[in-house]
Amino acid sequence: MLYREAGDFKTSYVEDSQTFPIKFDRYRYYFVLVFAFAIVPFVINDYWVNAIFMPFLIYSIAAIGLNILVGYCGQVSLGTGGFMAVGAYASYKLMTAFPDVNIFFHIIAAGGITALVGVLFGLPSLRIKGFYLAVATLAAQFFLVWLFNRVSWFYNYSASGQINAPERSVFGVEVTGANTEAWATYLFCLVFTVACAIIARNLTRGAQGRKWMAIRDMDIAAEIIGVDPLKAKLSAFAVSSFFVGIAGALFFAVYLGAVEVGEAFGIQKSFLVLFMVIIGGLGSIFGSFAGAAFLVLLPVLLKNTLVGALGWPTDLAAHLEFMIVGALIIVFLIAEPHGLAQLWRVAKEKLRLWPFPH
Amino acid sequence: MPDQLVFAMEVFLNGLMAGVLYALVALGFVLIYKASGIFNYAQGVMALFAALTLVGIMEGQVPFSHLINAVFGTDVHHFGWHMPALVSILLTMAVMVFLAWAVNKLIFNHLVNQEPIILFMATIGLAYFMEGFGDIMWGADIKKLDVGLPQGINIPIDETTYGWFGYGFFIDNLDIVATVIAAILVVALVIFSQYTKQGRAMRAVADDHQAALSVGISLNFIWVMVWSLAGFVALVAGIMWGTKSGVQFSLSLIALKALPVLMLGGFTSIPGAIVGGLIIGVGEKLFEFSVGPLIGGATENWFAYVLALIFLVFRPQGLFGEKIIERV
Amino acid sequence: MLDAAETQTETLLEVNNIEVIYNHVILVLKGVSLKVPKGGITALLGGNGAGKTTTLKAISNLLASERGEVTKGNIQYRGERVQDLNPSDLVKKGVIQVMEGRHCFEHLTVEENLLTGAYTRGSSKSEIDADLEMVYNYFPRLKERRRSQAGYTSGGEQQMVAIGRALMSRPETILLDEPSMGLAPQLVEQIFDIVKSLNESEGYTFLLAEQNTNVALRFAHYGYILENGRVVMDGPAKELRENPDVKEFYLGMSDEGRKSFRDVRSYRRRKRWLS
Amino acid sequence: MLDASEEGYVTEDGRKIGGVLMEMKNITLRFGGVKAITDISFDIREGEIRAIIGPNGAGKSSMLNVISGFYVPQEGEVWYKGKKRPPMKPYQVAQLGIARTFQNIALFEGMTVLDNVMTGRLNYMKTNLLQQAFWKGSAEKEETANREVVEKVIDFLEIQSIRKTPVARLPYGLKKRVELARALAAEPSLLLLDEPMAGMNVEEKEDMSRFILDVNDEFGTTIALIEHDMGVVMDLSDRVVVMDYGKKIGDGTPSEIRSNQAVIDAYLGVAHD
Amino acid sequence: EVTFSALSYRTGPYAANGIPFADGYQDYFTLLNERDGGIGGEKINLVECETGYNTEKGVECYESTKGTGALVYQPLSTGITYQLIPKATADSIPIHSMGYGRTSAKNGEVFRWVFNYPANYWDGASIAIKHLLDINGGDLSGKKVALVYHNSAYGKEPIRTLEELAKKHGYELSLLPVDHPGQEQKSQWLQIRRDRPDYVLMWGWGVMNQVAIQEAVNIRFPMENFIGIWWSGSENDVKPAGDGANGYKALTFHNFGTNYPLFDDLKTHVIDKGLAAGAGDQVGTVLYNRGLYAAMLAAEAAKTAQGIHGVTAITPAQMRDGMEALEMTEAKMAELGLPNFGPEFSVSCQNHGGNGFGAVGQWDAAAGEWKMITDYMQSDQDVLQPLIEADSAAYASENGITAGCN
Ligand SMILES: Nc1ncnc2c1ncn2[C@@H]1O[C@H](COP(=O)(O)OP(=O)(O)OP(=O)(O)O)[C@@H](O)[C@H]1O
Ligand SMILES: Nc1ncnc2c1ncn2[C@@H]1O[C@H](COP(=O)(O)OP(=O)(O)OP(=O)(O)O)[C@@H](O)[C@H]1O
Ligand SMILES: CC(C)C[C@H](N)C(=O)O
Ligand SMILES: [Mg+2]
Ligand SMILES: [Mg+2]
Repeated sequence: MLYREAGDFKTSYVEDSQTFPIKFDRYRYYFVLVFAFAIVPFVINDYWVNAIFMPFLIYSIAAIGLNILVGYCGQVSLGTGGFMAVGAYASYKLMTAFPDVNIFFHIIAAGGITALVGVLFGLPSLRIKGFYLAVATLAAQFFLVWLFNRVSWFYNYSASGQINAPERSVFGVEVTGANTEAWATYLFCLVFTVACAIIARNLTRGAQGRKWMAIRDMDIAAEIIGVDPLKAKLSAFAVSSFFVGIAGALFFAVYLGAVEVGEAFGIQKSFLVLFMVIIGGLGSIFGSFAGAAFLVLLPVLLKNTLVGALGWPTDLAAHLEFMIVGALIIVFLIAEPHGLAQLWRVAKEKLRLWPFPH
Repeated sequence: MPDQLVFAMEVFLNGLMAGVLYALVALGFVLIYKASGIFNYAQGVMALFAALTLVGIMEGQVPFSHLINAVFGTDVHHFGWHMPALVSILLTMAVMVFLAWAVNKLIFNHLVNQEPIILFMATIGLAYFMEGFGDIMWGADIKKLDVGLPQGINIPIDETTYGWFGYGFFIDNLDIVATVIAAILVVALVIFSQYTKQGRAMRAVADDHQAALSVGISLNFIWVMVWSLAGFVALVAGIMWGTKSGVQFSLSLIALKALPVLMLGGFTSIPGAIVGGLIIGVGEKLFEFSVGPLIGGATENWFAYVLALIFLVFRPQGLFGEKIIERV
Repeated sequence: MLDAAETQTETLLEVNNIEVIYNHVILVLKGVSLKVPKGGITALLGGNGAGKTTTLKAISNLLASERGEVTKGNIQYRGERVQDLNPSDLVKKGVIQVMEGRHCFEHLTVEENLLTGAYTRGSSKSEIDADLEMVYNYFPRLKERRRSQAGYTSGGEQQMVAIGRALMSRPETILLDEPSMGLAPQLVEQIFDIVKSLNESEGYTFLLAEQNTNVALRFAHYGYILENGRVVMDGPAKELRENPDVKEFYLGMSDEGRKSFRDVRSYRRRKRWLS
Repeated sequence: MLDASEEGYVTEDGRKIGGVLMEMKNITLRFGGVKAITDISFDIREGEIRAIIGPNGAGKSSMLNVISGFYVPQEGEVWYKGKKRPPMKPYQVAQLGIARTFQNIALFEGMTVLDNVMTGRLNYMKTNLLQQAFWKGSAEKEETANREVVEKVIDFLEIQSIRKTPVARLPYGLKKRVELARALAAEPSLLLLDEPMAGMNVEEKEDMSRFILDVNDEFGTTIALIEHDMGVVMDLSDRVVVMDYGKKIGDGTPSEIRSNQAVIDAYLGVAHD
Repeated sequence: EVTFSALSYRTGPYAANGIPFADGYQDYFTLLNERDGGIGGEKINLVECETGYNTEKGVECYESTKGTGALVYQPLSTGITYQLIPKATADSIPIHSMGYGRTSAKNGEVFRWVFNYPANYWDGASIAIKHLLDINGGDLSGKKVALVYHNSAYGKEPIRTLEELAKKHGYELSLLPVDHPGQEQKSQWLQIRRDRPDYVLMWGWGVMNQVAIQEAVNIRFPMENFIGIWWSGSENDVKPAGDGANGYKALTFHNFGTNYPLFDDLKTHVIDKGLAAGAGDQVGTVLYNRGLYAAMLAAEAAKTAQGIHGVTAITPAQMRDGMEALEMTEAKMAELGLPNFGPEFSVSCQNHGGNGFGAVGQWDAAAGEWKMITDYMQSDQDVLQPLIEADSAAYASENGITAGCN
């Protein structure tokens, strides 16, 4: 019995409803946190931060956000790219308009603005459901991208329509602009990611989360037992967009430093984040991380092995990469349709019984 | 001196034609959705793959030549034949049927009775796979596709309208062909799905996989059939769009133009695809013509979606979609 | 018509010691064996979660689609192993299942639903029309609602659709899963009467899973009682009806006859076969 | 011996039934051409168990849906606690203290039993989004307080052992019980049950009956019950409404109904024991 | 050993254009290795990395290859260039965005590590107008010019210049944006058909080019009045439209074809040895030649750097000095086997963009090849210089850079 939970008794409801009720899990979680905060920053270099950790952390935030909407509240959205753009452009406008305010607040405010926009575009969800809604949110995606491309006020009238993140620092350490240190940007993103994950977890384990899930699982029944669908759906859009906005702001300001809306926040981004959520596991915070890791890390890993280690031509490798990612998605699905998170859960269940088969 | 109204008429007609081209792509989605409840994300890639295969066969390209050359150090590219268009189309269709069979055998057979979102996800995997596969098989360069369809301005229409308004309308011959083909396809498909035993079985499968199995409907057969049909529609769409812009990766992105059409017409309705296409085509072209210049143009992408959204608010299942049954 | 005493007839369907696991971890059937004689009505009884549905699905090969699998034992129809067939081949062999919970095709009309039942048949249109008439004869209510989408019919109407649909395949053996669920009493009687008459006049063989033990034992010839994935008792229906344990747990009778549901409050069950 | 006075009456076994809690006046409901309910009136009194019976497709479930506010009748009025109820959204009806179960189980399949039952308490949980985001403090306190109520319901219905199981995996009968638990967790003043015992064997029906009676007794909850098992209906209910093809064909005590010829013809078939 | 990186794209929506460029870039270095044993005796190590024209992958590529000591980056995407400008500046690695990227990077006093010689988008806009002036006897007043552009940072680049030039020359400019990917351009071309502009300019990339040219053919717009930027002027763009595309014009800053001594060397040392990059079927296409040209400029800069610093294994910082001192003369090019292949230009600290020379090419559908129809001409420096000053000054102030050499 590799994985234990027997003998782990709870004596209060508070203990029972904590995030990791099982000791083994809890310790592993603390270990990961300590490792991420206290060890990684010392050993990390530019490549790891810029090519792996930052995209992973930032996409995780976006995936958590989208998971709240899709996985918890059941409202499929393909507007993520557009909402990330709102976060990015909001943070850009705030950073340039209020250079003296700490960027930390800019990013949170950018999340807030995105939440408002999200609510606005969430309104149709009251009538429209399922894939229809998904396609309807594409309206948000395309409209927002068009808007940011069109109205030069958003990019401070620069000639090319690109926005560039000015240099900003937190506690005197630069986190945006050209002269950042790897560990600083890493920690900055990590703080946001961890905070978002904890908030998401809190929201989903309590009354709010249950409202969302009730709407997801059966909206009519939910309404009949007393869930106001308007409030539940719009709050999901708001919270989700808040996270997605933060992700967009970090994506622009800390990660890329310069973006062009159509390229960075196009429809592909919406699909990418949705894929992360679905592959990771709908309705699971852990799944959001798993999905982000899968789609950020796997291609890099594949590329490094195929091109780096095996010396294949880059194009063959790139094509093969697509094929492998696609095939893996299908293989995982057939093994476990409910995403990586569920795969993990089933594995745990088996470990718990191990070495007995049932 | 032609006035705005005449221009608007020309734009309107062209909108109709554009709409038909969108509808051709949308049809593929509808077919699969209707028969399995699967939203087939890979439809666009299938169109690309079909077109690539068609060109490859016509030009006698050696499949996987790049891979073969890389592995074996050979230098093969062409078989050196030129296949007539019709034969190539038939051969391509055979390839698409094989693809349908493989997709069913390897993927959906294992995912019977799963929720729509999971089936959707499988098509994502499929799309990724085929994107890489198509490129490895046929190469990523631009290919010219010419199966002998007429293209360019239609002179008689140009001249007639010139006679009427003093301004000749521009209607592309290719669009006219597309319209005819789309009309035939839609009529045939409607008859098939509404009035035949297989069509009925197909709709039954979409409602409830297990129940369909329990009455003896073979999911395998239905799905292979439908994916083949969708492959055929993808081939037609691939030919039209490939003739327009050459066969290349971007062809897979035409799927995006089909989505607003789908949601406006309804995911489950074959006539809906055509009507939706027409409304979207006309709507976006007229909007771009009238309002576009005032707000800086390039409005078509978002306007199509906004238009569809407005329709949906009034009819959440699309114009012709099956009513969403809500009961407790 | 088969008499309960007559046990020597040909066995049509035989389930030998099967074990079923869902999702690779959940063991549900722990060795179930049963025999369905040709031309008989065999009842499968048992409480919630006993494994009745699972047994039926194992027979009709619908488990795969629920991520379940038969890991041990075998299932034979006419002495031929049928476990590896796909469901549609089984239907062609004459075994059809009416699934628990109705499972109508919501978006198809009532009539289209019935027609899908004839999917595997190569029969002519007139034959099928005749059968359609037959179903409408059994269930006049369906005729009234033939043009409505099945999704909008009431629970009972959907049950009728499901049964009628199965009849349309002109089967030899029908697996009925909880046909009485949600039906009004006189309709329950009616459906069982139909079962009986199909059995007697057309020679259909039935295997039915039922909670409504009372009715089931009245119509069946032979019964199996399932508990916790095991057969705990079997015997001719008459004998089962007389068994004191069955009487108490499944028929709600005490020695003094039927007890009122009002009186169950203080009452606690005394024993189980297994626990 | 029904004394239908304003103040209520006393049942055979000595329970006190109060005044009218809910009254349906001349309800008519149509779906396109289909008339599901035609001009039906009846009332439900405080503390009673009121059964609604009738053949399949008679419109019983539709009637519950009208009470829940999910269907809006074309004609008629709904009176609740002495006041005419204005047009309302279903969730507002729920907030009035009306809870229910569904004919085709409508549990939230993606959640555990505990979470499902907790959804019954949603109307009592008032912390805002921000408080919940930070959890520690008011949100946690509220959660714990409501959890205690829920645990009582769970104990009451004897489903402790499956608390953490996802409901999708439960057998039918247990699902029905969880649904009841969810409804009870809302501490409703009116509980609507749509065929709570379909698909159960006698033993399980007995359990369910016990729960229903206990709820009615211990919490004084008023219950409206749809059921096809005449044994259950006759034994449990105080008064019965009979519907057929959307029309009311009978209303009275079980014994009155049992001998009502129209009811026998349309529904019972044979006179039940 | 010296290392060069190639951020290429052989996949994705722009693969068809990325492949020939990448092949040309790679083949030239292979040639140097095979024929000369590298540059100044140092073998060349080329690390290729696939970006798919995607900015994030571009960043990943940059980060993963910068550790290899790559001397210069050629991202082949305006988007990725913007991304890399601050990063490369911080890392002290030069970028060469040849004929794309941020135009004001021409001002080397602000953009110390970025080079965009021999020409940039504003040069392109100006040269196109100059060509129109030439064929109109120096007068464009009252003429209508339409710009069909990729609705992105790249496509918007020429707008400001064209507006300035419109003021100066009195033509009327109309703007027609096309969204990525550009498969559907009915509206734009119907509008062109109605408005009957005298000339259409195009800033397109990928499928947008093919569709635009096809639509122009369809509405029978006179092809000789249709001029594309150098990224809208490859065989890929015109071939799908068949004979109708005959006469279509596009700008260029290097010559076409294989009629140069260098290509003979290429054949003997690379192609015949089976060392050609990719499928080896792109030799001599426009974009292949451009890749080749880019590699040649990189190699020449490296040689210059070796000369300046007296070491052969140069560092990126030394490479920068070489680029800043680069001088391309006709003599040098002839010596390299590419006589009259590109314009003459020189780079300095103040001027990272060369002299802004470009020419016009025209598609000959019958022969299936591009032909130069003008000499190299210089862009309108009077108009462009102030724009560049203004834009780079803005960047400098935003990012706290003090302009200057050293
Ligand atoms: N798809 C599934 N995945 C996991 N467990 C399942 C699945 N289907 C059924 N089970 C479990 O198998 C057991 C037997 O279920 P089954 O449906 O066969 O019972 P039943 O006898 O038909 O009960 P009921 O009378 O309630 O219909 C139950 O404990 C149930 O939870
Ligand atoms: N949303 C709806 N749209 C159309 N028709 C409906 C709808 N809801 C119910 N009906 C119809 O109204 C009639 C009454 O249905 P209802 O579900 O109320 O019956 P019921 O009395 O509950 O029957 P059962 O005992 O079978 O559940 C049925 O004929 C049904 O088809
Ligand atoms: C070859 C590319 C650099 C051209 C491209 N459209 C760009 O400027 O981004
Ligand atoms: Mg069952
Ligand atoms: Mg009902």
